[in-house]
Amino acid sequence: MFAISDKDIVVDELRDQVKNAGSGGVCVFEGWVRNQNEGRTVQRLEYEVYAPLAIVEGKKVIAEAKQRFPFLEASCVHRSGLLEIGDCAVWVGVSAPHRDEAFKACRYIIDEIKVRLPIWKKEHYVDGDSGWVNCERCANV
Amino acid sequence: MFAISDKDIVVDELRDQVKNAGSGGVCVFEGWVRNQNEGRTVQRLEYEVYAPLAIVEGKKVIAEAKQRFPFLEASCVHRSGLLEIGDCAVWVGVSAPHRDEAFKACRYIIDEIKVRLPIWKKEHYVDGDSGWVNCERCANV
Amino acid sequence: MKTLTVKYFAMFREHAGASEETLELDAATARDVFEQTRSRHGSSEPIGHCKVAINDEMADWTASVKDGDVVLLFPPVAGG
Amino acid sequence: MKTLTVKYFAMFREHAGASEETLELDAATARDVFEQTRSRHGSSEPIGHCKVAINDEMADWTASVKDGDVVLLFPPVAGG
Repeated sequence: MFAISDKDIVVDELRDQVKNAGSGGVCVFEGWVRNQNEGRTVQRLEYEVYAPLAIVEGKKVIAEAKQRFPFLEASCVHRSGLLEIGDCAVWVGVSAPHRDEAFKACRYIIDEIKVRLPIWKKEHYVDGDSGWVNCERCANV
Repeated sequence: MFAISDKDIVVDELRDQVKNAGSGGVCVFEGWVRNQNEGRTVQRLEYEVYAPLAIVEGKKVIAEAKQRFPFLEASCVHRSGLLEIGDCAVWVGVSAPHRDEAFKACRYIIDEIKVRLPIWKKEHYVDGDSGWVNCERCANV
Repeated sequence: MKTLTVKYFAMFREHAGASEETLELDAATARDVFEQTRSRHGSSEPIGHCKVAINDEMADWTASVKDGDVVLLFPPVAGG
Repeated sequence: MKTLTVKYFAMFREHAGASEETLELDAATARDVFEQTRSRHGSSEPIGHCKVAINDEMADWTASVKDGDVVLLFPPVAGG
């Protein structure tokens, strides 16, 4: 399951979605809005998402992860809209019989989501300024 | 924080413990009681823990993880006593400014906890039999 | 000349001052659309990490565009 | 001969039929305690992945034991 949501992410609901009697565990990654980035103090954050394609690409990422690291259940939700410090921006959970697959699939999903989905992050700084955040791999071009 | 608990693990409380405004995310691993192991159907599970040393060793593991993969907050709770299928047996959460440290520290903590802490797992099977589960690395000796 | 609807996102939307334009362009490929709209809006973002979709499907920059296509121009992404 | 309190856990407790015994042993090291109690209880667990603590501190099998020590014998662990 992959979804875009403009509402608070409710962790308990998502956790229930990846429950499975055959799972020995779940690996979860939650991305939070942190109070600074590259030395600047962040006040809040805005996610612009082009949902039609983000959802297609998000599902593709999960399917790829399943092929590489067979797991039982996976779920991912990414926020859109305005977020405050400490808010959960993205939740990824993967359950599997053994933890190695759960860890690797979870990491694969979050890594790919960060660079492939049409999602843009605008930081609003305490000094009133704001800026679009460049993607992680762009700095290395 | 490392603790042994004979009560249900309450995920929300633990998640709050690793919250930090400087954290870009948290990596969580939850170990669940699964319905089978090595081909046998498990009914429930019993953890025997020697708490005085498990706590000392658990804290040591977290300190080691922090030295290798600097993180902001970490917390771990391991169950003792009788557990049913689907119950959470162990919860590990690590928050860090960036996800790489969070993933690696979380993995280090659960890997070490499984082989170093004086904790023993007895499986009760549906056929009425029961047996102590051997540690993961023992098979390779 | 082709009639193309071009959609802009995030910083491209801000550069263009619009989320969508219908343009008459002499463009054969998605790359042509990128370059012609970039110069039009005074944007200097290199194409390197930008992406493009045509009619809601991710596409290569070498993909050809035809009359009536909707071309989505994505600046570098940063989810999570 | 030394007077030692030996504590057993998990399968060792079941082999010994007791969680604790006070024994008079001719033992110089933790390994001696392991071997002498193993034969006493008919246990066949190899020492490989077993662990030992003396007076609530993890110890090596080569650690020496003295009169009055509490020796904790841990069979292979499997947390998580």
